[in-house]
Amino acid sequence: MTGALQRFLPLIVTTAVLVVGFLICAAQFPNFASWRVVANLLTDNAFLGITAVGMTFVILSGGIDLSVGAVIGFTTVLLAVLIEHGGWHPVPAFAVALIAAGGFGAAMGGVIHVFQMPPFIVTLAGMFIARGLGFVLTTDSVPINHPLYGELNDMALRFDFGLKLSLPALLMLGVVVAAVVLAHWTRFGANLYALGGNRQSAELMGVPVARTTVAVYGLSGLLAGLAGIVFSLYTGAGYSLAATGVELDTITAVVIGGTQLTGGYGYVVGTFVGVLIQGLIQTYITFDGSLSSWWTKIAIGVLLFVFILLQKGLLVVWAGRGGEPAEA
Amino acid sequence: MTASTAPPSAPLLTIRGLSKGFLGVQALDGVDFTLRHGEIHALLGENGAGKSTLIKTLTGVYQRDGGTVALEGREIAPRGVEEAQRLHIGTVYQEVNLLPNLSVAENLFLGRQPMRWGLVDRGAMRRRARAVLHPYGLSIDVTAPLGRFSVATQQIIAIARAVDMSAKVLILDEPTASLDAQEVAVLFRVMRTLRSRGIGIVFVTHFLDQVYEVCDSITVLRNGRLVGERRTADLPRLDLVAMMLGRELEAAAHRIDIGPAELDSRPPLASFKGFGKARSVEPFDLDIRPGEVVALAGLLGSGRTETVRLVFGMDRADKGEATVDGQAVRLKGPRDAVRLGFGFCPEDRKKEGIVGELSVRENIILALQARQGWLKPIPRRRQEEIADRFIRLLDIRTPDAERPIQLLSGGNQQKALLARWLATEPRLLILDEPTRGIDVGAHAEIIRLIERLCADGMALLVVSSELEEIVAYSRRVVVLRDRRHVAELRGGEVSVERIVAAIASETPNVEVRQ
Amino acid sequence: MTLSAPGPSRNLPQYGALIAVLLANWLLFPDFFAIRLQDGRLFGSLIDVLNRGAPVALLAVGMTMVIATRGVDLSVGAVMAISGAIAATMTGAGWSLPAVLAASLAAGLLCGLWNGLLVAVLRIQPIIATLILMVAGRGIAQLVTEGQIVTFTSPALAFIGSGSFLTVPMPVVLTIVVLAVTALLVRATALGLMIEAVGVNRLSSAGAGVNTPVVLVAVYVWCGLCAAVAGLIVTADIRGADANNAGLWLELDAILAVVVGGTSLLGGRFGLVLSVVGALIIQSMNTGILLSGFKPEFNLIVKAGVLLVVLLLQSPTLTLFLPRPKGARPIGTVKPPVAPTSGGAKP
Amino acid sequence: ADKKLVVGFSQIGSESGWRAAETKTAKAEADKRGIDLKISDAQQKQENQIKAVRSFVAQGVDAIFIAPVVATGWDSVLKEAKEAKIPVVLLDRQIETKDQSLYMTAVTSDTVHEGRVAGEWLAKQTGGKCAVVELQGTVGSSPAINRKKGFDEIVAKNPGMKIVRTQSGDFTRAKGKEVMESFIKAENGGKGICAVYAHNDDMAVGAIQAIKEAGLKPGKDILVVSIDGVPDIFKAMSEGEANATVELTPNMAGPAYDALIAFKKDGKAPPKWIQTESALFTPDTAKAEYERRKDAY
Ligand SMILES: Nc1ncnc2c1ncn2[C@@H]1O[C@H](COP(=O)(O)OP(=O)(O)OP(=O)(O)O)[C@@H](O)[C@H]1O
Ligand SMILES: Nc1ncnc2c1ncn2[C@@H]1O[C@H](COP(=O)(O)OP(=O)(O)OP(=O)(O)O)[C@@H](O)[C@H]1O
Ligand SMILES: [Mg+2]
Ligand SMILES: [Mg+2]
Repeated sequence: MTGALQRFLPLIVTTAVLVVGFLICAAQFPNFASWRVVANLLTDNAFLGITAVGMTFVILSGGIDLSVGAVIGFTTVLLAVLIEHGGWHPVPAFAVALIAAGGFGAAMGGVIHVFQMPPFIVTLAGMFIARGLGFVLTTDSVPINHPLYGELNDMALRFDFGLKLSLPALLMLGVVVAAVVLAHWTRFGANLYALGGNRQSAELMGVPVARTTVAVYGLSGLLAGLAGIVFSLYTGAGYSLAATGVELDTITAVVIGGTQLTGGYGYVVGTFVGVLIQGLIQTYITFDGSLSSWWTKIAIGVLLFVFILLQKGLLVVWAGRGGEPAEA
Repeated sequence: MTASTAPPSAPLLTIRGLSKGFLGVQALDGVDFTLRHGEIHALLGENGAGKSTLIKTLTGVYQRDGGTVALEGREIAPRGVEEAQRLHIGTVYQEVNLLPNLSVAENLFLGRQPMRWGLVDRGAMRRRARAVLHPYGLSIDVTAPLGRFSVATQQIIAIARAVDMSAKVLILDEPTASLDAQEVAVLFRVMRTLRSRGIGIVFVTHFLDQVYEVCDSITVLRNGRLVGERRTADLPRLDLVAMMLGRELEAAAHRIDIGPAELDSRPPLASFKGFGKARSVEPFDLDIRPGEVVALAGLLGSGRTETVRLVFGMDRADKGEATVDGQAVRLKGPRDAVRLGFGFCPEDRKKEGIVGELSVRENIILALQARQGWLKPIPRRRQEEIADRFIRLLDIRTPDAERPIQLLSGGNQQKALLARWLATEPRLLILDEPTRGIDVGAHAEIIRLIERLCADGMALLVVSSELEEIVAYSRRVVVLRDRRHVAELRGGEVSVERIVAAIASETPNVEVRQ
Repeated sequence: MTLSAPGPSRNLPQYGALIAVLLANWLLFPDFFAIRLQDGRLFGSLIDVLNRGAPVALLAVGMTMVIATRGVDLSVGAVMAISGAIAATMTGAGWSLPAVLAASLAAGLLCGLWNGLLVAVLRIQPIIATLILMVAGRGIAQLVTEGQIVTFTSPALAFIGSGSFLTVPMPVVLTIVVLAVTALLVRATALGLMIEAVGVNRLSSAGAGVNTPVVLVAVYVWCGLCAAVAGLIVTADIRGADANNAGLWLELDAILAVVVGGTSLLGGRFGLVLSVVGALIIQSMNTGILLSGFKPEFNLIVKAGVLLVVLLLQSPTLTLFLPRPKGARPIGTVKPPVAPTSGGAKP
Repeated sequence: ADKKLVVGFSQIGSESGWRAAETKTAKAEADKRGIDLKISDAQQKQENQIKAVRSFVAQGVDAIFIAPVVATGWDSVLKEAKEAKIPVVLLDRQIETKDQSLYMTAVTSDTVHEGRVAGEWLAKQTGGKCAVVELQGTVGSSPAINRKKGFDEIVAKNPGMKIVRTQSGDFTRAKGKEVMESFIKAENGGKGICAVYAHNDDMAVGAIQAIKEAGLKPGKDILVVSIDGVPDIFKAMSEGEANATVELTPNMAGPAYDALIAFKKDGKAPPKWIQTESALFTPDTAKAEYERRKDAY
């Protein structure tokens, strides 16, 4: 087996798992294999995908960011308050939201680096703060009625064969492409992988640890802010409890996508596939429609387990027993 | 690389009164050091003398407590490695400090990737990586992750990286520790070329032969203080040793006195028949008798490490069988081996040996405790006794047994690992590059200790790239080539020449791994 | 992770923070330290802190050891729900208390075993391995209760939640017992050393002959048991099993308690008592917020603020400025992660 | 012979006994009418609900029921349903939208009104003089906001009534008990409290336990009034430990099915709002009500 194939094996396996899963669903439900379902998968998971890209970077660098869900919630509230209560035009509001979210992430990165505190805890505090700030702005759910929102929502790229890509879906695809370039064709990307591989060695090799740490959390915050904008477009409202628990969904997607939580190993594209796998599981459950609340939870857990086992099994079969023990 | 413009007579690097203290240790105490243009300068001293600290303080990894550093007359105070690199100081730190998850090419060019249109030019990076490795005779897949390669190959890559970056000063902290003679020769050729271009090289090693082979001058440290600086030519070997140790070295170790005949009459302690693993080592036969030292010799990647890993159960053999005391045994993991009374000091001590955050005491008693099982804890008093005994016996330099082992100097970590296994009073001790990074004084001590243990009936299986060392104490040498056991020399047959002859029929210097 | 010499000074930030938070509560609410007897049971805000802190403290005890092996257990909240659901349902069906307790604890044990096997044998990353049970476990709990809040009237089971032993509330007693047993188990044997060794470097430990899979499984099993006890307490306290809400998000509080207690998420050295102190710090904070009369919208911000201050006190960077001997620079405090390329490495 | 009607129901989750009862009733009522009900459980997340609605549209169901977790954010997905000509019915909560044509009807109670009913009962009971402690629902959730709003209106009308403490009990028993414990301590051992108003019955049940453990008598020393009408609160009332609850019927789906069937049959559009009753219950009927309800839950 060639080196390149071996390196991309986890990615190939994950994608194969997605395709197999989709085919199984399509065989089971009549309307499943339609462009509408594909488009839904992309649109419905757009905010998750954008957040997960940022999370991938953070995890690649050996950290974690638990604040993303709260930042999404805060961003939607901030936008709603600025646009509806403050009378702002959405575009400057978007800019402010992105700056605020990015700055918030960068500040957490700064705290993590300067005070040598574990990212898990710093970003957990960040989660409390972002959620709390949202509550302080308003606990109501505020609808956003600006005409631009309607226009943006109607924007879509239509293909002749029937696929309709909404603005959120397009944004996510754009972010994924940009992230791939960032990860593999820039010095920042290399520094990220270096930091995640071994912080101490990276420092001894001259990687600017401080700058990279601040930047990666800043980036994650920025993307969470962007996801917040997408979420507010998606729902046309701002709500302080929006996107609760998204941090765990995101981490799951990243890990299903083959990224190691210890950092240093993984691909952005894998995360994208991981997001789609999660979306597929949900769509499957909805199409089935017979599960009670508790069976839904059990089914999600079992399917997650099955996907991870499949992934591991395929890796073992394809890579042979001498292959690296990849951790799912 | 630009040749230096300053007159060759003026010093390239001047260090005055450099001091650095850690919690409870004064690692450097007012050290002076001068490096001239076009000079290879050995930095010597016992384990824990402060060599690595000097290098790390100089390159901004640690912030100094006092003193000045001047590069070509200009004072410098780098606050980090990045800054030192910008000043054209390239460093190979002790232990391999590269990134196992990045490709070889990415490791070589981290932070200075060739760019095109604002993006990293990966093609150019690959091409240049191959070019950078070429002088070392290393033709490997530069896109493969670095972690796939052996420690030795990683070491060469680290050297190549530092050399490629150092337009003025090149610092090498024990670069030869895991290299074999052939690799060392290549390294020295590169160093001499750099010297002729006016670059100054700081070279740390515990191999005195190497010092006399390439170095122009020598600076010796002891306990964080400067002992003195000499021209190599003016300093006889015995005087150098005395400078390092502060005393004379006792006479070199002698060969063990048990004759091969008597040894062969003993029943083997452990014997392996057709033992091997697909894609790792060809099946081999190996008998080890009590009181015997068996050495494995061979080139890089010849399968020595993999052989001993199989013997210890670190990797699981898929062919052949093992017997101990005539009984067939299973070797499914290190635990089986430990229960059989085996011990194993791995080659990569940082990754597979030390438990960094735990104390020296805990590291020393870990294997003994693991063998006793968790239900029978070794009382704290007894732990301290064991630790103190080995700290004294092996002269481990540490303020106390409670210090986290990761804070010890490299050589002292190695000694603590040895202590871990000696504490279990093993019947078969397996050592992979045991004296790597250990100073001359301790080296002699350890060999003496090993001999004493063998006299008491312990058997030893050693992998070493130091042929002299092998010849000095082993009765039997197994020579490996291309992951196959190709020859076995016994008793009187054991000599450096015969080992070399056995190794060198055809010697492809390629990484066979992956 | 700090590399400073072990000793009393290492625990100062935790105890200091606890005292500071308690004092702040006292300033907000002068009767904070008032304690009286009520129906033969101690009664007062301070007792509330201990009593309400008990479930998280229990979780933290188990979680500490999991984290010491460089793992994490996200499923503890769900395990609480399962054990509570089983206890309430069985009690309602008329089973005797010993049978109920045995079944609940066995459920916790099984959950821990499942987690441990996924982590140690299948080598799934702990956060994901336990996420599976975190999601599915709550479903299992609801399956048991069929989505209802199953209430019971048995005073025997209720005693665990609101009874008292020598005037001390039962949850507090149980926490002390579990803490003591755990401490005995790890410190009077060599288990503690093995846990720390596995957490710092799994490869090296395995090479030294430590039975790493067994250590890992044991730790997750114990964590499951602790969670089961916590679940029993919560269920007994409200005399009902609320499968959807019991222990919801408590895994985060437990992790927080462990970290506030000074155990590094990167594994290695751990302190059981300090984790319990961490849990008490968090609970004092919560109780303080309730007593203060702040609007609930501010709860999270206050909590985050206090938390950051407590953690900053432990930061290796800040401790450098304290009057202490010069320490190693942070770079020396970074543990070299184990490269996952080699045989036994595990993140 | 008509084809079986297929209805997709996006339920919030099963965060409370009431919610589980609503689901259970919806299934039972569907069976009665021979409707094929597909339920998607959103695990308390709006994004999951939106995904579910989209999936239902893709599946081509005959009608979509939504129990919206939050009032805002439905316009674009409802537009998709409308384009696909699938009627939408809202259950138990209203949404905020400018385009009322996006849904066919809403079967809900008036949550602000529920708060008012509870407040009025308390005002009457105490002669308009009472120091109330309030156990709020989850911060930011719409029933919490509205039930507070309705209650506050009555408090504002009665100068003798005052909310002395208010905190969130997250709609759960455990938090309700914990919060009540500190309220009792903070208000002079409970002597300063005349009544507790809980946004749902579960928190009230927790609060009752806290009151008992503090050596006071719930229902007498401290009055207990709450909302939902789950069986356990009737049990507490029959034991004299709670004083009043405002019922929120779990049968939201039944009227919705009827409206849907009528619409499918002769295209008769139902009224925009089918309001369920917010009846107040007191201890006198508690025992009978408990027996009546036990099985629906
Ligand atoms: N980060 C650190 N924190 C505390 N003490 C340290 C640290 N680094 C080194 N030391 C101590 O400083 C002293 C000098 O160590 P150093 O690594 O410089 O020795 P060395 O001369 O390189 O030895 P070796 O030949 O074994 O590599 C030792 O006593 C060591 O324990
Ligand atoms: N299963 C394994 N997992 C991880 N590393 C391994 C494994 N087997 C061998 N290695 C590493 O691969 C390297 C090459 O081992 P090998 O036995 O081929 O070489 P060698 O003859 O010992 O020469 P040298 O170690 O000097 O390169 C060693 O560093 C060893 O630690
Ligand atoms: Mg050194
Ligand atoms: Mg080797």
